[in-house]
Amino acid sequence: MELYLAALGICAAAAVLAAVVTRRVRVVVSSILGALGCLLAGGVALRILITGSTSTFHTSQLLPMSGLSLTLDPLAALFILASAFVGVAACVYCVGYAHGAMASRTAMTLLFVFILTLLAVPAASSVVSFMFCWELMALSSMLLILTNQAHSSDARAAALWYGVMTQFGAASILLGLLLASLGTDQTFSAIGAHSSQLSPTLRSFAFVLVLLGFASKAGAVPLHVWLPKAHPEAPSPVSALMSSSMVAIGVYGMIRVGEDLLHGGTVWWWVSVAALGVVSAFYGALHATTSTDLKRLLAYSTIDIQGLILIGVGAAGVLNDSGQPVVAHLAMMAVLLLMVAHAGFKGALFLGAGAIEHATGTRNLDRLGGLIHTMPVTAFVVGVSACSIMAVPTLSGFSSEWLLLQGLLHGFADSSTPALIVMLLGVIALALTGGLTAVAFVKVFGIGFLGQPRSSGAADAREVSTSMKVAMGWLVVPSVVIGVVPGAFVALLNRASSSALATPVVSPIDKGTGLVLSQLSGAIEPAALFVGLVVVLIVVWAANQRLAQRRSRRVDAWACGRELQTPRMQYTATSFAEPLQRVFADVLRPQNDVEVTHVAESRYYEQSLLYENRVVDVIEMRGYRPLITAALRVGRFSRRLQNGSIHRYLAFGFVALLVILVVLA
Amino acid sequence: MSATITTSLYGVAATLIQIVAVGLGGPLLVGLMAKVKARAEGRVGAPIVQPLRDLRKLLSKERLHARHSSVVLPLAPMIILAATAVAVAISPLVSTHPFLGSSADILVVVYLLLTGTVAAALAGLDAGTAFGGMGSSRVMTIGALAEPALLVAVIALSIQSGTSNLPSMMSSTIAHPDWVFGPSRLLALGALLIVVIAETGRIPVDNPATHLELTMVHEAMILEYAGPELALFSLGEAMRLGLLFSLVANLFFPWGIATSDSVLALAVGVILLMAKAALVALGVALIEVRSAKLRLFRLPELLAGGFVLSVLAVVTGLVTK
Amino acid sequence: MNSTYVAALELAAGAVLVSAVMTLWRRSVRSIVSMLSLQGMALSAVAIVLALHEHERALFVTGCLVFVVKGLVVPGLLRRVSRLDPRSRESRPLVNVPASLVFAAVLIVLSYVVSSRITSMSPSEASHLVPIGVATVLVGYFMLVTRRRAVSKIVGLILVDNGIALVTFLLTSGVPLIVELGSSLDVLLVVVVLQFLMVSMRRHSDTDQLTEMKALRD
Amino acid sequence: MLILWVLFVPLATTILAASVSWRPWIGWATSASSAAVLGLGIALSVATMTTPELALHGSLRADSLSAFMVVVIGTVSILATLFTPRTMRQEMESGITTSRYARHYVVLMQVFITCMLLAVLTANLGVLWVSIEATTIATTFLVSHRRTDGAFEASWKYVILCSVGIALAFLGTVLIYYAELHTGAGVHSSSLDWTSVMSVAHHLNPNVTRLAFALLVVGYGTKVGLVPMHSWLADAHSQAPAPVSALMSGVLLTVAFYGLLRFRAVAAAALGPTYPRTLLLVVGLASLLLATVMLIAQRDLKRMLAYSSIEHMGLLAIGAAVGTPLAIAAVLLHILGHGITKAVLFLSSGEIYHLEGTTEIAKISGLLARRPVLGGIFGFGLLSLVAFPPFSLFVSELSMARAEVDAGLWWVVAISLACLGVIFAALARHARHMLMGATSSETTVALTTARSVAVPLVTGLVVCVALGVVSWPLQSLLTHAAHGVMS
Repeated sequence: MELYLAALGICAAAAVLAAVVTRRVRVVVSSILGALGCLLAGGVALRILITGSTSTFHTSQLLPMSGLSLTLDPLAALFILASAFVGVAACVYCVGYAHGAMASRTAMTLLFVFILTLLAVPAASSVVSFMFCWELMALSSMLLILTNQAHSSDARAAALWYGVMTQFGAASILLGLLLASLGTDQTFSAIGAHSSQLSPTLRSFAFVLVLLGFASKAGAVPLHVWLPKAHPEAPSPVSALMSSSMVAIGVYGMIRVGEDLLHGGTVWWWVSVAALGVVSAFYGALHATTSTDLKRLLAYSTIDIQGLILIGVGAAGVLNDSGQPVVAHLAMMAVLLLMVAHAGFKGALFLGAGAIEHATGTRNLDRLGGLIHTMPVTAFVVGVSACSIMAVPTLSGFSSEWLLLQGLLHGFADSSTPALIVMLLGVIALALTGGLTAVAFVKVFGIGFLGQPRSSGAADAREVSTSMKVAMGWLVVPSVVIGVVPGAFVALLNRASSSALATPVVSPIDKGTGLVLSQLSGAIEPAALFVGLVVVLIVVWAANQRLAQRRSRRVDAWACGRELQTPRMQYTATSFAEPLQRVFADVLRPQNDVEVTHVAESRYYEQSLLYENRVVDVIEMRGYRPLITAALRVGRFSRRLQNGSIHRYLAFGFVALLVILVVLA
Repeated sequence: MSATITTSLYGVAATLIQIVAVGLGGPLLVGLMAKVKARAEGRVGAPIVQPLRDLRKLLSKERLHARHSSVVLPLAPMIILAATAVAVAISPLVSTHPFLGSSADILVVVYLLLTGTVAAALAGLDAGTAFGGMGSSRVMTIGALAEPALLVAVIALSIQSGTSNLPSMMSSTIAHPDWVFGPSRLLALGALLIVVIAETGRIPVDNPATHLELTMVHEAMILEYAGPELALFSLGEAMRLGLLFSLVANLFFPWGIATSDSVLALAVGVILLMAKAALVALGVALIEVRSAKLRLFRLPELLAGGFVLSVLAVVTGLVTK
Repeated sequence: MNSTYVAALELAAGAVLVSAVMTLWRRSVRSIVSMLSLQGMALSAVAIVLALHEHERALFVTGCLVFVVKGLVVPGLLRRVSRLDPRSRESRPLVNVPASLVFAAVLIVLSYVVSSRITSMSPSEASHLVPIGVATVLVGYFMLVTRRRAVSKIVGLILVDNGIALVTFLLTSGVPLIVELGSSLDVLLVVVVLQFLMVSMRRHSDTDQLTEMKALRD
Repeated sequence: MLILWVLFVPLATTILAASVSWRPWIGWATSASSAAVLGLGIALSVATMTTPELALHGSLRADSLSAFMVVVIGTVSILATLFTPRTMRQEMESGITTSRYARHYVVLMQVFITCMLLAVLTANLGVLWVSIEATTIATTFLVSHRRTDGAFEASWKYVILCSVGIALAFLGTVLIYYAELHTGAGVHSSSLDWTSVMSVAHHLNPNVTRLAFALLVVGYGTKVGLVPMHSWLADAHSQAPAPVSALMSGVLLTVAFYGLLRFRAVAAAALGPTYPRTLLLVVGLASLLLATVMLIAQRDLKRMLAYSSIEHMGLLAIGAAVGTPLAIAAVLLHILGHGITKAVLFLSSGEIYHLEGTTEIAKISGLLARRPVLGGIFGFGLLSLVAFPPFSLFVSELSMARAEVDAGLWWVVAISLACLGVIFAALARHARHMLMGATSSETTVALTTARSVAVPLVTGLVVCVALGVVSWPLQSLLTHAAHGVMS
């Protein structure tokens, strides 16, 4: 615990340092300090996951009227580990990335405060401590979105959306936690010990409230609207942290409150979690395929993966409640593995997107292309991470999704109707999103890195600095390691899962390098698959070299014999996704505008043709905009209350006086 | 100890036999289908071994790379080949316990096939031409729509067996012959057939024999391929076809597959596999002959049909359990 | 002695309420101010009668003070202010006079109902009259709300104060400290308001200007 | 003796300011006097921790609550008076003020502060009323200090509404006194002394006390800015000079609230907790709702801050309604946090007005780009106002919510949180407009903000953070004060 506090202290020191020293020192020294803090926190978390111990800390000197309580248990440690891992990358990345507004005093300080809170929220173990860290996390991330506010009205709007959503979410969580903590001293251990005495209605009510808040943070549809606005607008290291760690903490909250504090509750809680997951996964994947803004695409893909994670959480909850603890553990471990894997590859993708934006000045895929030639390292990082998110064997996305599918598959053995519905919907959602994710990320890599540059920015791109490359490389490691030897993490996952679920069982996964479920049935040895793939690749390569000519000749692309090939003739991201957009037009509701200008002489000849295609978030348009309009209308209407007339003001008091007299008489 | 070594030796042998069988059999199946189609249309058609001859000829040609292409261009066919070969190696096609049988999970096969599709689509985008992009876009669209049907159909089969481990699935089917004609199986078979047609680019999803801009999907994607790379690409595609046909055949009719370690069993396994795959190929060829290619935007209806069939398969499987 | 005391008390208190209602009735500023002056005197009479009955010297002094301040000084000041304004009638009250009177009647009934709950605690001759004080407060407040003229508003304010003072005298004749404090501060406030009015009149030469200012609004 | 010093220091400063004509050093002297008040307040707090009640001749008394209020008044008035020389200089430069009116201003400010100190230190509930009434008189002239049409209008509304309200409070006080006289306990000596009222509070006639407390809530509620008599607040705050607004919003409202807290204890003792709770909840929630809807489409910066004061007073009323020790302690911390935050915001809004020449939200934009320090202070002040951690309002609002849920009032928490959410959205929307956006073409260079402006305001915000993070030394005082007001 002391080391953990020291890690938090180092992050705080980095924040303070960033606030006081000069620009050059600020960027380098405080970033390194921050990275060290994250490394230390990660080390502590790892040790707790290995030993399975739990340690607590309480001081009444901080946080008036309640005191600060921190508890490190394996569940918290796993989330801290994931955040710390991405945190290291974000700090190192900043050394090369921070310029302009991001290098400012405020932004750098807030970055380290944000990292600090990401490390602290999972450990906070009383209502006030949790809300304090949670709100500080929300505040720092909201302000970080505003880093480029002077030049981007989108950033201002995004921060507003995010702030409002997160505040309502926090309110909901607060009320839920306070209800759950009735009759206790508000520490999590006391809530956990006492919650079984609460009435079922109260517990359910508390859970629903908490779920609303956490689901919003986790980016679950329909509470996701802030996410595709906020994640793209934040500076890339912040986007990486938000998308890989902060949304995961939303899931952490659900697990912590639902399973640990309220002991699982009833089945329908988890059915609703899974339902949120199904909707999110599908909606997120669909929007990811049609987005052309690279970071917006990544943000929607985060919603997609979060949906899968929620499906797993829901499945684990349902199975745990209906007496299938072994499979429940399997599902929970799958979720946790997917969370860690997602932290890695989504972090890498966002940092890669940042590198692209840094190098080309745009993140619009329609204006990129050919970057594999100029930015090979970034291309490698994005390529591997994209493959991982597409669940290409033997990368981390594959291992974790396979495990999740195994959880769902064996969940079918449970014959209760809610369980079957959850499993069925989960499988369908996984199946639907798998293909869509592939489209989205083939688009990212194929349009962004292959072909010819579609703009001068893309043509003049240069590879980014060493620190950024190192940071991106660091985040590729988990994709490969978790993918090839997932078995190495089973013990850690089992500890975290056991501290999450009230019914500890023997790990459903055997020890070893692969994932072998001998209690159930099913196994993969990704290491063997990896070796197999490599061997075949080498054999094919060698054979190809032996059997055919070695030298290759560069020629113009043939393209059915067309003479002239310009970059503008390539498929763009928009056109790439157009067929799918058409297929899912009923869900996406794309808006198309065609504007034809005819030549003056004849309307049969067109001078120019303007085609515009937009995909807006239907839920935002149909669900949120009317609410905002209504609120503004109420605001404008109620201005009449204070119309400046003193007669009216006096009348308010007179009426109140009469009411009092009548009531008391 | 020696028994273990023998078992692994047989496993290695089975794996190698499977790879060779699919590597040779895949192109032969393509040839067979062309032959069947030709005959059905009243033509003589090329010999069945024509695809193998084409491969040999392509391998001896000059290696040409398009100007703006990158390392993806030569790498993609190799990845397709590697992914398919590993999928073949782990799948119980000839024997129920090939060398990498511990990972013989049907989901792994599904994801390896997806990997191949991804590599191919990236290859199409690499040269930066309009045709390549069009092909990739269409292939990915079809793939994205076929994926749910494939995965859910596979899950339907796995639920029945209680595992997604391929050897276990097959041995449980052998143990329960009554499953073969159960409604769940038939529905899943229907879904899988549609998926197989989509994944292998056959009519009515795609026409492998056309180079017409409006109808082509796969061919547009590989437009920039020539020589040895084209040969590897075609081989990879043929092996995918072989693998899919063999898997479908074995999943629904696993009898004949070698369950014990003996040369005889392996030999029987190879021959029966050839026969079963040829039967599937015949069926698909006949479907091709009897149907016209669908418009691109009619395809979702077909694939959605496949998806619904597979969901029905799961549901009926759960109901009749 | 006792019946004289009661009669005198009732007469004086009744005069307070009647003058309050009269202010609602009359329209010309001059007569409203006269009513106010009358009310101030009646109020001081209540205090003096009570003081004589209870032998409270301090209350007697207070009564005299009230006579001077509320009966003479404040009305005088008001007259001076109203002379600055050429128009001398309440032009268009927010609630017209007949309706105001009906409403005043309702308020009086209400104050009886309310006061009975208070005075039931320790009934005495004086506390029987508390409803009159409460009614004066309500009528004054009503005037404050419904009359547009600045002078009328101040009169309403003074009515409220007088009503409260009446209640105070009747309920707690014993200890005049806070009574004194209260009434003297009220007077101070009224003077503040008056000064305000004068400054404003010098700027705009129209009292309506002040009450109808609506520049500050949402 | 300490108590007397607390009153003597500002009184002496008042006399000093009245006796010489305006010089900037007089402004600094008033700051020094406020600092002395703060120091004495701290000393008083320490003293009350050991002796629960310090009394002087039966007319002045101090318990932990009074001492805490002295600290609040001292803290906020330091901030406000530090800006006196600057405000006067600016006003004289622009011809709004002459040296004569500057003297009036300083004297009235000191009278204002002295009255507030008297209000919290008096032992007598009648004198409490008198001192609060006296603040009305002082502030009326401060509100109209600029002598514009708007200032006159605001102070006219202010004085009329507050006179009526305070008159009702007087009636309430009289009724309490009446009830005290007839408790049968034979109390006749001490005329509304807090200690003696509390000692017989259990015997007060419930009917009378019920009416009295209702009148007191409406009456003192007027000065607190609670619905239904809140209407003066936005006008007065928006028209008064910034330091006056800061002082009014930061402490005047809460000094009146202090009166309500005292009477709540009396009412709770006489009637049980339900009646005062219901009444305070009604006015508190009504104020909160009103502030919410009024903030949504607010167009003026200072009015926005004023409605936010109504919001916070509503929260305080709700906290007082709960009335548990935790709730009261949270209310007190909230009073201090709100006082400092609001002072910082009003003072920086004064600077904004000085720079922009307007307080219309629609006409201000890109402040952060043009005035990074001032904009930053204002922005962080708003963040403190909407109760983000690590600012102290977060902890106090959270503790109030805890106390409310513990008291079974979770639906109140639900409504309050919903309102706070909407308020956050509204304030964030306005802040986005004012603070953010690109620099306008005329001034492309970011301008610095005077150190004399930045240092006090930043210090204020830092104090807010410290109060919100560190428990020591306030926690025990708050608990002490909360228990003191309960007994």
